[in-house]
Amino acid sequence: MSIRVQTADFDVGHELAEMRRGRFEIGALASFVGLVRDLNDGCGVAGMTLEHYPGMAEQALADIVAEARSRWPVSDIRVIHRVGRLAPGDQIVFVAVAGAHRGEAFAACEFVMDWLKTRAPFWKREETPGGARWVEAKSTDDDAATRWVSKD
Amino acid sequence: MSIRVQTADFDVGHELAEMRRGRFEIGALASFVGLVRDLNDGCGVAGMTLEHYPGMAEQALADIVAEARSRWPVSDIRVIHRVGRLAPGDQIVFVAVAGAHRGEAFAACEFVMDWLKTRAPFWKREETPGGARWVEAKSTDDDAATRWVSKD
Amino acid sequence: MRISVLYFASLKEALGVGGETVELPATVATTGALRNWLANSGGRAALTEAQALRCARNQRMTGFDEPLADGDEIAFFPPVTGG
Amino acid sequence: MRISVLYFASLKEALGVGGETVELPATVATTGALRNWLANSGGRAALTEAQALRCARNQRMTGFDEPLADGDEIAFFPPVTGG
Repeated sequence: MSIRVQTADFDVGHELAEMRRGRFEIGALASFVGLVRDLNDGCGVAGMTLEHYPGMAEQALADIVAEARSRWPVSDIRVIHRVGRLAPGDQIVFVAVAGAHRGEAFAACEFVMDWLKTRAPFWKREETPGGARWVEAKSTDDDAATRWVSKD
Repeated sequence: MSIRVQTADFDVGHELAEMRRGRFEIGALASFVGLVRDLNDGCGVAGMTLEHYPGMAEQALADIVAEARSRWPVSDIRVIHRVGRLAPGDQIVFVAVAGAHRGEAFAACEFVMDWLKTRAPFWKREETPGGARWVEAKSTDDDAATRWVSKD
Repeated sequence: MRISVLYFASLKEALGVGGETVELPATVATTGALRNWLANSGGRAALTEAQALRCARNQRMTGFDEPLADGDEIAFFPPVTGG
Repeated sequence: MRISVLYFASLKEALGVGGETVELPATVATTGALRNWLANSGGRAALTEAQALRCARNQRMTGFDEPLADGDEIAFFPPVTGG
């Protein structure tokens, strides 16, 4: 397991290579990268600043990863979330799951992203032509997160 | 779109970087890598050889990618499938989907993998302590592929 | 009872402060009561004006009926938007 | 009618050949009829012995009731196991 909150960028190829190195029981590696888009809610975005709650952010990610491991028999999960100022095209978040089989790896990866979106204390402030604005939470993210609850 | 069938290994980080370079409308990049395990159906695996139907393999992958694009509004899809002899830990297959939003990227990526498993003409021959054996198709793969049909 | 209170994102901006340490009267015994007390007695009106406010106790999400204990770190913030 | 036939994987191994070009009588008009004709007249018994055989016409998966046309490339193979 590896959970990191950092300002620095990350190298997806390097992370995935580390996860599978010498681990011959891994048959599936599902991963996700979230990127800064130059358009959001119909408005141009010149950049954004990611604020977080130090300590709780890492704790929340660890809790989500632990929950994923209790639901699916996967070998390893990595999460990286960046904070600070980011420009369009920049990487924001990385979630990767290694496991024996693809169904579990895909499910655990999507689960971690969905819960991260609604449970990990990060906030985006976008720079738009009309000035800076805090991004509003989306009901579609709540719906995506709720899917996994109703499966209990 | 990019579909490749090749003996050479691939660099996931490089592929993902190419997919997102200069594409500021991409907010989500979901990807999958399938790897050779050293154990399958309870038997040690020293290596395997991937056979394919040249021409049809590429055509089948192109058809699956086209079907994914008709179902989800994604920006780009890449598929790489290796053929020839592979050792435990080696990368076999890569599927990546770039899109504006994560739900579509995840769904399209998993869909391509599920259909590839049951519709693309590749066959694995494993080297086990008891000799070489052709891998048998799994009913779980049929089930995974059928999920997407019943959604029509 | 001494409580460390933290504010984040748009709430921090509205309040103009990232946090404070408060000494609570015994009548303020839950996260929800703390919120109301800060808004009414502490001049932090944004805490009750904000829609869909979230709350964490000692760095874990919780509701507004959560009991408080001396030394707790309580955070208030808008719905999260990371990822 | 001249048909190019291909075999793959365990079927190719069982037959000992990767493919052949055959000249069909007019009575052999579908992929399924071709399979039976090859097994009975062509000495390719593995084609009817194999369980769960798959078939492609001109590089696209099809069933065993698919009509044949002169110049077709027909492939027979076991269920695929890539990925």
